[in-house]
Amino acid sequence: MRPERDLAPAEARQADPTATSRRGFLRIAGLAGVSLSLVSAARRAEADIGFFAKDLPDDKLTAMFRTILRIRWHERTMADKMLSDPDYRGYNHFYAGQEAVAAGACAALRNEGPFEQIDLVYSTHRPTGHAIAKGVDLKKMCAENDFRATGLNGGYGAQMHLSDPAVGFIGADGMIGPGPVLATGSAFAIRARGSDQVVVFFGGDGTYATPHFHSALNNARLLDLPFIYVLENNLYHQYAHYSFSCPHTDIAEAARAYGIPARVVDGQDVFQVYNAMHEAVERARAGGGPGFIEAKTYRYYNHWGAPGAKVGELGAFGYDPLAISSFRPERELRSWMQRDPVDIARATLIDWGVLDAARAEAIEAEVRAEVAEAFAWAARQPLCNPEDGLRHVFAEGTVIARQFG
Amino acid sequence: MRPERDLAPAEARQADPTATSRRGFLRIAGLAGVSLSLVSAARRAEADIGFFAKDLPDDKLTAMFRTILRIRWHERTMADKMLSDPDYRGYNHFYAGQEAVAAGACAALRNEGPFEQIDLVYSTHRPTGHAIAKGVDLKKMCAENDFRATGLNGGYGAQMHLSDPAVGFIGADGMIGPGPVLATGSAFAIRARGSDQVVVFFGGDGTYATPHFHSALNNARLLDLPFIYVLENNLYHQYAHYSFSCPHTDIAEAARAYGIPARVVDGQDVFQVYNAMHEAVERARAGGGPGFIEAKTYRYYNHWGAPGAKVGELGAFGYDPLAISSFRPERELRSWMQRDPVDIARATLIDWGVLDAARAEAIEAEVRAEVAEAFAWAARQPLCNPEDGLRHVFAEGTVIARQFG
Amino acid sequence: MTEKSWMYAVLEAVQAEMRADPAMTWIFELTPPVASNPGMPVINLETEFGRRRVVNTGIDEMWMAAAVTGAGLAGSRAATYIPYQGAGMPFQIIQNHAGKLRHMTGGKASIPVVYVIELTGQTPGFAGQHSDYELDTAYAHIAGVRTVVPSTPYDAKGLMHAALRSPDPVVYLYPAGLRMLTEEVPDEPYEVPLDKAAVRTAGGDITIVSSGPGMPVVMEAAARLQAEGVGVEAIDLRALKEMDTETFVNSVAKTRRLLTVDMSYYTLCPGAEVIARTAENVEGARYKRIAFPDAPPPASPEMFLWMRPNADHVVAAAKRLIG
Amino acid sequence: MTEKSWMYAVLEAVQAEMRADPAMTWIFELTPPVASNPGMPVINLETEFGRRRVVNTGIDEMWMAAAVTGAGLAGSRAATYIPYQGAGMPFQIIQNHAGKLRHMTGGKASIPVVYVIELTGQTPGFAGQHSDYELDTAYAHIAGVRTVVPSTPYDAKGLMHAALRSPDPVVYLYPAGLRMLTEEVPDEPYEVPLDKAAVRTAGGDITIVSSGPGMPVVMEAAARLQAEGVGVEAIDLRALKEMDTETFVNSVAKTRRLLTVDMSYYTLCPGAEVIARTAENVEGARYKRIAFPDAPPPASPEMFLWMRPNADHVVAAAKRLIG
Ligand SMILES: Cc1ncc(C[n+]2csc(CCOP(=O)(O)OP(=O)(O)O)c2C)c(N)n1
Ligand SMILES: Cc1ncc(C[n+]2csc(CCOP(=O)(O)OP(=O)(O)O)c2C)c(N)n1
Ligand SMILES: [Mg+2]
Ligand SMILES: [Mg+2]
Repeated sequence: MRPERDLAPAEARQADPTATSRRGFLRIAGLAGVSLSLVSAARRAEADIGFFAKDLPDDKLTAMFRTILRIRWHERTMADKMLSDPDYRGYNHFYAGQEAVAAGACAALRNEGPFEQIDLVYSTHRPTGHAIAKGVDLKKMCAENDFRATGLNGGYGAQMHLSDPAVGFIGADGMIGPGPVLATGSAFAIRARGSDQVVVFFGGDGTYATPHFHSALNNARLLDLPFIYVLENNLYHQYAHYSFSCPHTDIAEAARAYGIPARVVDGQDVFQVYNAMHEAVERARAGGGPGFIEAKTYRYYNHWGAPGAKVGELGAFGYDPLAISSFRPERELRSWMQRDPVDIARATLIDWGVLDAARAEAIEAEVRAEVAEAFAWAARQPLCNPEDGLRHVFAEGTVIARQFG
Repeated sequence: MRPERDLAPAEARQADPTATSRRGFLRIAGLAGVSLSLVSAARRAEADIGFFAKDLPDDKLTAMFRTILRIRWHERTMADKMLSDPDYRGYNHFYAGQEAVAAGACAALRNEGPFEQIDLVYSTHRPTGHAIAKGVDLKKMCAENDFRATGLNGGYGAQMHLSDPAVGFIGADGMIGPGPVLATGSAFAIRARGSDQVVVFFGGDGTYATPHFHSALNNARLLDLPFIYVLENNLYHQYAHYSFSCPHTDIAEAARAYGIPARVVDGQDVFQVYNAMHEAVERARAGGGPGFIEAKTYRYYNHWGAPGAKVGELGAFGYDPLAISSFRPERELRSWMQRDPVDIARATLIDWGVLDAARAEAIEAEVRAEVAEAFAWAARQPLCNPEDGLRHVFAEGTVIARQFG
Repeated sequence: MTEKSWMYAVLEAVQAEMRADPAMTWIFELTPPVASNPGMPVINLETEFGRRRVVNTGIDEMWMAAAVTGAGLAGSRAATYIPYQGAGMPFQIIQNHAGKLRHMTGGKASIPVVYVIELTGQTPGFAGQHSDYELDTAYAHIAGVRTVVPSTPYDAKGLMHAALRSPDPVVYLYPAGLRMLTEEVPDEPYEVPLDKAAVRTAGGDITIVSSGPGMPVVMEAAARLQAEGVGVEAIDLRALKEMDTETFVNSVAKTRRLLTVDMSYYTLCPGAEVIARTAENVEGARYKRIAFPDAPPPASPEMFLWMRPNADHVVAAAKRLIG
Repeated sequence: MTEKSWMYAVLEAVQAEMRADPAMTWIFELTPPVASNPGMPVINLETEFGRRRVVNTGIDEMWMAAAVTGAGLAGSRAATYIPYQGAGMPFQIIQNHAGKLRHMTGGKASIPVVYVIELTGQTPGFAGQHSDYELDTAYAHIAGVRTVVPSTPYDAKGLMHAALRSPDPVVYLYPAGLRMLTEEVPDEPYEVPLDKAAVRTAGGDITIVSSGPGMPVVMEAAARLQAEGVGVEAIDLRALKEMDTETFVNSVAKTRRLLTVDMSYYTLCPGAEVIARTAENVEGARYKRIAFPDAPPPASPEMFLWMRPNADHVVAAAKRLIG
């Protein structure tokens, strides 16, 4: 009972012997015994708020697909390394499952040019997808996550503090709450200096309950800041369902209360995300003030690291480390995996005639090679020099060692 | 062009030679040359959300009128003292003009009984009205405000930290923001121990913009706490109009966004406030969760103290200490003074046949005497013992003096 | 008496107090109040006491701290467990409200609550915002609040009982790196006083003062020094406020040498207070501090482990101070 | 050179920097950036630079601090003026974000912003939450942020220029009680370094170290002591972080007596750090601290004025330390 538009790539993959990449997923989808593609199509229609993506040139659309794949394979490769290589020290809050949000949102931004002209992105503890989508160098990011001296941030920050202002990726932040208020501050500065940049904050459903949520939205509205809050509602903050901390079904309702235009989109469909983001970015750039996008999405791994996952397989199942108040049911994960952002993007592009299945496979193969090379490069990088820990406290000089007495 | 219901008390006052108390006000109203009583009647009708007050026994209604008068004369007497007595050290954030809010809201609460059964009130930097309405001893409060050892809080706190748990007045708090979150904590404890008490937070329009506003309302809703937020929208926080910090015309809209039932009431009409409060208290007591009441009101004095005021006259005019972004126009104050909570309560009670003009005057005279005696008692009280500053840091003992080296 | 983990020992205390007082509540965020220990029943406060008393909230540590403060003001004992990532969020509420309300109200307000505040800093690789041993100073400087920091499972349980029974607000710093430590811990309730230091080893050559996460390092160093014949008086502050001045001043009056060890940033670390109090009371002693440098903890294990005080540093500094 | 009030001198610096940098912004809440001085033009930043650059916000000091931090991250210099009532609200943002971001990003983030944080404590009658000199310690303990506290109009202006030009985040503690002080202050911009103490009086008998609000008290005491023939080296720290250790250590190496004076709470007050650093470097000196007791400041003027350190206390303590 697969509708036409999804059939093509599935068929193509099955016909192509090199197409092993998504087999794990297909097997799971098969087992689950239901296809949610109809739901998908319905949702897409309902939230098809603009035609922006449909008007884009092919290369731009293909780039979004490539971004999704780069994120996906970065996450999978890193998860596999965590699981299989005892010497590997990196860790991550994996973004797999949410790729379409970062890819669609960042595709609507200005990512190249001098720092005073590009759009700025603030991210969270789950930053690798946003970093890749914004254009951070993959090799350097891999090195940073592995605490290497030549990493993106010299090994000082690692996964939770990735930052690359050169591409407008202000960066990750390990705390839940302050991110959006800091981001409104950037938007405030931008407005004050008369620039047409916009500032985007990506945050989870967990950010809703923080006191900072109110501060960020209220000030963004009062000062009409060029600020876009992309709320990735993946249903859980750590191990609690968002209904534990939020009285709204759609968190976007909370933003609307401030008079901020808000959209709820299918976060698994990169083009829906792009459309909503394009609308918000255009408005903000023109001085029309803030926007809010709630993307309904899901993470395939657990909150942190790869417990419950198996090497070579996507997703983490059955991991319940503690008797927790609220923990995601495995069935929920399986049903979300049936609406995979990679599959939806691929199917849509084939449907639109932008790609054919073979080209899609070729792109994926390129991406896998690129990712593998990034990890390999990172692993060859030097470790940090201990004494350098005393640098970068202030712009100049070093602070004094105090651990020796 | 005075409609009937307002005529009676005005006539009565003019006929009664002892009725000098409100002359200043009447003169002002006369000068302004317009009567807003029609507006008043219209507003009252619009927001006449319940009939609760109308069903109350006479003594209860009279008590509300008396509370308003006690607050009014406390504020006026204290302002006059600040202006005229150079030895007087007390200060206040005066509540005059807002009396109907405290009086109406506290009349709907349980104010007598053991601490585990009475309703709790949290107040702000502008607490004297709430304290009086909740039942705090007037004499002791006056002594506290004058830093006396036998004051309500032994002279440790004074005006901004008045507290009397014995009547459920948890107290004033000098900070804007934390009050409502602390209050939700009390409501949480009450719900956990299965009590039917309710917790009320009085806060200004300035509290809307604090990050705590979100925390308080969100948690009150999520946990269905017996918590009522009475927002006294007197249009200004310090010297800024509330539109500088709030995108809503009715701040109640913000509460509704959380799914909290909210009412906007005429804060100059004690019975409207009572009605809305009665509804919210009944709901909260029955386990129905939080409520929010926005009372539109106005303060007759400036933010702090009595600058711009004259001895024996109500209100402060023309004080503009700095070139401030936003400062209240004198005309705004004059037009609000035409809808005075004392007059509205008196006129309504006469209209309802609860009082006649003579009785109203007699009550006012009693109250004035009581207030005068409270200030006189306070002035006779001993000053504090310096060393006592080292007590009450912890429940037991004193801390060490460190100022001598 | 059973060998118990720190985590289990602490929850045992909380469970006992909640059983004794049906009004007491516990607010948590992401660390469920659950612990197990070999041979002992699983403790799960949430299932045992229900969700009215044991609440899993959103990510709002400011509210958590304010909520227990408000519970206290309403007459209920309450405690909250703030994860290390949110350890700085409740600062203003504790400093300006919990710490001041009793005094400001002339003794009328009582806040019998416990703020369990996790601190970390022992995990190389986490770093930055996820290492925050530095917050000990911020909380210890506050007036009107008792601030304690246990270093052993026994003390962790006893201090928890004392904290929950105290009429004063208590900041109970919880060094997350120590929660897997185990030792023999009595099953029944007992109190460890909120204002007494513990002398862990006796000796006449040097006094070494530390607290919480610094103590394992100090104990290792002390053992090595004692083995070499150096008499070490190792003192575990346990209470950062009110500090038990007498214990360390008496010790230094004897040893004439004071070395302090902190995982907190150097400037204004608790050791600075220990040295200052001693220097005001003892003449002619020699002093040295070991602490984390005044730099955020970097992620790279190479940098981080080099910067973090360890037993080698303590041994070497002690010898220099004596020699 | 004109006689100017502290307030005017500071706004003169801000005005000059905002004129020089059209991207620079100023966020305030209830203290409008307006000052007048006899014979000088009125300064009103809001009217001069307009409401896009100079913003009057709601009561949300956390946002104010975060907003300027974010402005800095976006490449704009920015400053915010936090009133004393909200002085604790931005703590977490400054401690965990402003202080750590440069380091955590390996030097990529730059936060050239100034947090002007008012402190009070000189007004009997206010008390409680409206007296918060204690916050100096909380901010001075943070790594990655420079914390300064001027005590004269001249320094207030020069430190403001230096702070606004610094690539590092600066917490500029603003003792509100001093803002009516006047002195001759140059009209043109000049910098007072962010890491240098000032020796206010020279003398060989005793070193007295203080900062900000403590300095007027120290200067009065020093004058009285000098008049009695006691040689006082009065040192104004100016920078709490990074502290200018050399200046006070050299002084105590000479005088062998150190008295510190703080308006902050005793435990972990800046003077504790001054004593600890000195004791680590100078042997055989004598030490004493004067500070506000570890108690919230009460409202009653009788209690408050008795508890607040004053010149009499300093004179007497200095004599005891010498005698
Ligand atoms: C202030 C603060 N409190 C707690 C944490 C611990 N923490 C890290 S991630 C997380 C959950 C975040 O959930 P959400 O915002 O939905 O993002 P997601 O993990 O789902 O991407 C929590 C509670 C934190 N980082 N910061
Ligand atoms: C956290 C904090 N910031 C600033 C202040 C200073 N302040 C005292 S009252 C006030 C205005 C409050 O306005 P509102 O809430 O409307 O109450 P109103 O004075 O109108 O009764 C401000 C800004 C404060 N007390 N606390
Ligand atoms: Mg989430
Ligand atoms: Mg107001």
